[in-house]
Amino acid sequence: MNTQTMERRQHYLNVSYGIRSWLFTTDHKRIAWLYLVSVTFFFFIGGLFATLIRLELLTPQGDLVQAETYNKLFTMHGVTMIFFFLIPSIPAVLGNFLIPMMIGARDLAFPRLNLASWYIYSIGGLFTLIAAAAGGVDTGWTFYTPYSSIYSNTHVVLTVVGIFVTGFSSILTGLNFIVTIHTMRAPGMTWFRLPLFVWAHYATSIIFVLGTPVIAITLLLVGLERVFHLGIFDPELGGDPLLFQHLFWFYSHPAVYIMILPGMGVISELIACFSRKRIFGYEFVAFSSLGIAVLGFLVWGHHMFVSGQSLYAGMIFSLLSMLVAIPSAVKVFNWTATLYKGSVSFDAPMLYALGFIGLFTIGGLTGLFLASIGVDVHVHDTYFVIAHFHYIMVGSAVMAYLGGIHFWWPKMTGRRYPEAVARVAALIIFLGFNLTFFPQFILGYLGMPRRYHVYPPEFQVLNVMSSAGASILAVGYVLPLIYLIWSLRYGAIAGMNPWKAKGLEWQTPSPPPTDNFDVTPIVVHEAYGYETDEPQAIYPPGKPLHV
Amino acid sequence: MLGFPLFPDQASSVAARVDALFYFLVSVSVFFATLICILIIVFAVRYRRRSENEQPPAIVGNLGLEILWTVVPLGLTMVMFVWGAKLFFVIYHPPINSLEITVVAKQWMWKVQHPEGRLEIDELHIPTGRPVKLTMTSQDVIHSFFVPAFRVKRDVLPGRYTTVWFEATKAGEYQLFCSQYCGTQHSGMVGRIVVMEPARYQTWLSGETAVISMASAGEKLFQRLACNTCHLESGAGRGPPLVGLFGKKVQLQNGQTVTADENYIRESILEPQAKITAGYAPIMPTFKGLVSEDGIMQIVAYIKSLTHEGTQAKK
Amino acid sequence: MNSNHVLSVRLYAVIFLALVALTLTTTGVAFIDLGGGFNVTVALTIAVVKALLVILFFMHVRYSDRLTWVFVGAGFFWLAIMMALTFGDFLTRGSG
Amino acid sequence: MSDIQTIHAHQFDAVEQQHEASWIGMWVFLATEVMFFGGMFMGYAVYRTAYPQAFASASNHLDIWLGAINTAVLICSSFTMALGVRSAQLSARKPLMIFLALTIALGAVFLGIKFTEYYFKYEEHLVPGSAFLFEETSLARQAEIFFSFYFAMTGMHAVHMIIGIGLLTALIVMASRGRFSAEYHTPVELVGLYWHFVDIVWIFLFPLLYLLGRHL
Repeated sequence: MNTQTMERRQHYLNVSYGIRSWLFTTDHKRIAWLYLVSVTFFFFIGGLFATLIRLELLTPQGDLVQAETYNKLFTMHGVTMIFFFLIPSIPAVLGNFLIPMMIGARDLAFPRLNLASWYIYSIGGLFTLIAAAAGGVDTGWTFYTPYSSIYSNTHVVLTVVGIFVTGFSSILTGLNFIVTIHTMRAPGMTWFRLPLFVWAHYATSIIFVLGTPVIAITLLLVGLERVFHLGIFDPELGGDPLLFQHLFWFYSHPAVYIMILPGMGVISELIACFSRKRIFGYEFVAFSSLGIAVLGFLVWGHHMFVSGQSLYAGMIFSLLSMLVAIPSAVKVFNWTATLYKGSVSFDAPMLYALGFIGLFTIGGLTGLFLASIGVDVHVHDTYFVIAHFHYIMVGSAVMAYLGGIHFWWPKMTGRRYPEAVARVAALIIFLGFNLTFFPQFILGYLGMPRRYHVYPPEFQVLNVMSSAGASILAVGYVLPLIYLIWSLRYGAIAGMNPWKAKGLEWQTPSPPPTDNFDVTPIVVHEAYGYETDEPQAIYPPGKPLHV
Repeated sequence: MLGFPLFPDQASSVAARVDALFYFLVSVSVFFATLICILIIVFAVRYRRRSENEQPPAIVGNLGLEILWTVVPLGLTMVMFVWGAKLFFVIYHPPINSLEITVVAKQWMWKVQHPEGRLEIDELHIPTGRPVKLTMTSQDVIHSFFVPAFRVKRDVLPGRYTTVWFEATKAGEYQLFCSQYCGTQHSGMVGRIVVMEPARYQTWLSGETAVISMASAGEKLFQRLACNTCHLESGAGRGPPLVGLFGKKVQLQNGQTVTADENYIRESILEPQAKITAGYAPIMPTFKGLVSEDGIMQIVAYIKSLTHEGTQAKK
Repeated sequence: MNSNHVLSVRLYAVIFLALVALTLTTTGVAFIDLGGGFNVTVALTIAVVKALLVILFFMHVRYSDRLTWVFVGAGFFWLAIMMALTFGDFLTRGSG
Repeated sequence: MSDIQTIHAHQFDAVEQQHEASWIGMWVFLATEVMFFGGMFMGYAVYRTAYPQAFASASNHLDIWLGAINTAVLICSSFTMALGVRSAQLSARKPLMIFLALTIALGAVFLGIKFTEYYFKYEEHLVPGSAFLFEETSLARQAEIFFSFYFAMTGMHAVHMIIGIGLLTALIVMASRGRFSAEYHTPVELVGLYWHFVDIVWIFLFPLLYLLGRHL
């Protein structure tokens, strides 16, 4: 297919132009682009805060910024990265773009709700940016009372409103996905022929829908307490700060599974495609997603082992936290087994996938340190915890996001990214990441508390190593931004299926037409049928196959 | 030799046990992490794509393997759970005869008081070989008393007592951190735990003269606030008798029974209506605002000292 | 499938009267001291019965397919998870 | 009834599929609302078990008769809403508009009673904050927590009522333009589900807030 025919053929990008065609679109693919741009924007804002934090921690004394500013920096880093990048990134960008195509539908069940979800996300983002510009908030992204509700005199209410509003964008996305996956699968697309990417997003949507409302009401109560001096968490009136922690972590722990489950969905697709083999134990990987989503709701108390929670509750939460690790282990073993006797190629997405498995294994195992309650007493609220969750969020979730972006870039843009520099960028990110966060495990066990602006001199060398790694990581993250934008104009033209991947999204042109398929395909084969040449779905006889 | 520490020193009775569990966890993690990495590298290299139209066999799965890598991790995690839980019980159950020290955390400083009355700011002198129990509360936000060398930490909550205990085994000075974010100077709220041989500790303790013990300070406060008008030693007064109360089970008006620990006494001083002893009218006024956190701790120490032998001896 | 099931006005009226009757009973019973926290259980059981009446008949869930039952149940089940584990902490705190 | 909307949105293949999607979508939304109110109910339940005395005496400061009447009003509005949905199912446009109007009226009555209650509480200095006064001083602090929950929960419920009334008004306008028929009346059903949910929240709010201290 030479460049001329590609330009003339109509697809979702050239069907209409102008700002109105983007701001009022209900096409799930264009909404995915709206999210891609805004999510990338917030990623680099959060990254800026992270850079300042790492620069400050180069020296034991607080000489770059004052304590007040440092507290605002780590708070805004947490809020921006979690609520405005990690939670929406894979579901709202890749999920929005791909789920309708993967199940053979023309769009999500409620396209207008999908656009509303992006607007709500942007309004919430605006509130948080105004709060940051007006002076920021210094309560930590956890907003623990009574500091957040009584003692802090920063822009808590403005930020809380921003996160409260953004929560509804997650709820709408989750609702859209659940209804779409239930009611709009193409004929023949049974539940066990669904790609694991769709299973992972179904499990994530369960958390979106059942968890997000709880943080909405919790932050609302904190806001009410600050504005109208209600006395819900006020210890002066007999209020219990632990009640806030229970309500907060009831959502915020499942939220970390919102961040990782979509990434696991992406990795299942990448490992299958680049080892050209069926996923080992498809049902086990699918049900482990659901297992993580459900068990994820039972374990939040491990954030409160030392907080004055009763010992017996601590024991129950420790036991349940051990159980939630099992489905993740099952996934890792199944991915590794998929490589066996495969035909493994090392394109950039596969490098991200292999990196994901290694880093996610370390992240998951260090989670067991925090779940076994005897050790958690020592490492709670230290840099050990920081290293653990960055191995999961940055080492796994961001790697999976970048792997997914690279893998589906040809489908989204019709262009190929430059392979060589992409592989170099993946290696730089892998090295930079490990140098940044592995020293923090050691710092954690040494006892360096988190959120410290000033630290004892003996911790300096490890902190300098971590900051050095952070600079490499920053370089690693800027590279994809550059060459992916470059590829929009100069990238090689990608055909319908550059990776020879299975899955319905690869059986329609790149970039796909607005309705994804000229006619609804009929699914005839299992997912990941790499052992045959036949596509997973066929078009009803007599209809012209879209050239 | 490195010029900077890679591992915290062990200075408490529980430190070695925490480190043992930590080493077990590290070894399990290193084993599985290297196992996965080796498998990935071996499979990736051995089965790398040699020609474009390779079509590997379809291996759908293997139930035996699935059961294996579900049951084995489950077994290992259960070992971790039981070991961790047992250790947790030891860490959070102070022995009976421990030295009772009270800690009041305030935005960005630690106020420590010994039973003999000695007051310290951001410092805590303790003898080796003796369990020390800290009863802690906060005057404003949540703090957390964390001594890495002892491997112990407990949040300090406003409106309630929380306890932590440790038994120092090695003399020396150890870092004290506040590990729960508590505002601007959170990273400045640090201190020193000075562990001394018992002999040197006694000389240090008696070094400061003219200081009254917490119990007697509590007794003075008990009289000044006129508690003794209702809480008579004979028990015939309008308030329940307090002699020998501490640690006993108390029958409440609504049928519940609670143990009279520090939290119960503190709550009964500040929120008397919350738990009313059976057979007594709910007439006790609240003393909130009339007595400071330190004052309450002194009254609690006084009530603890009111054992039957104690009162006989005093008579 | 669901909800195109038309119910008779009589059934709606019966449900309505049952709800009003239950409201009166729960208000009346509230004044009688049943002792030992039994008042709370009675009041909550009546509320649950009223809620079920509204869900099953006014909201047509009784005539809907299994999938709707799952979604209706999931909401309340997750609330039960949150309450159970949180009370697991508050009720055993005395000994902590 | 000429412009009955029998066709379906482009992303669906059939009207049944579109209806099933809206039905499931609404129930998923109601599940989020259950969790949203659930957070407050849990907070209330925790403090109710921690401070039974204070919560009971504070609850006795609420006017039980206004609460009971309000419950009856809301149940009645659920009844008229259900009849409204029924008439939409039978393409009976006139009764549909009457029942929707009745539901709005009953909702307004409920809000009227509610705001008079708020005014009484304001007069009795029971609004949390600096002006809060409670005669049994030893229970005053926990009573303030009770009233914080009272205003937060009934306030959030009232906000949902107002949104509901707005939706019902929109329905009346659409019904008057003949948009609904036996084949297509999904919006009426969805607003019906929403309204019944708001009624269920009040069914639990009434005993928990008003009744739990009466027998003492």
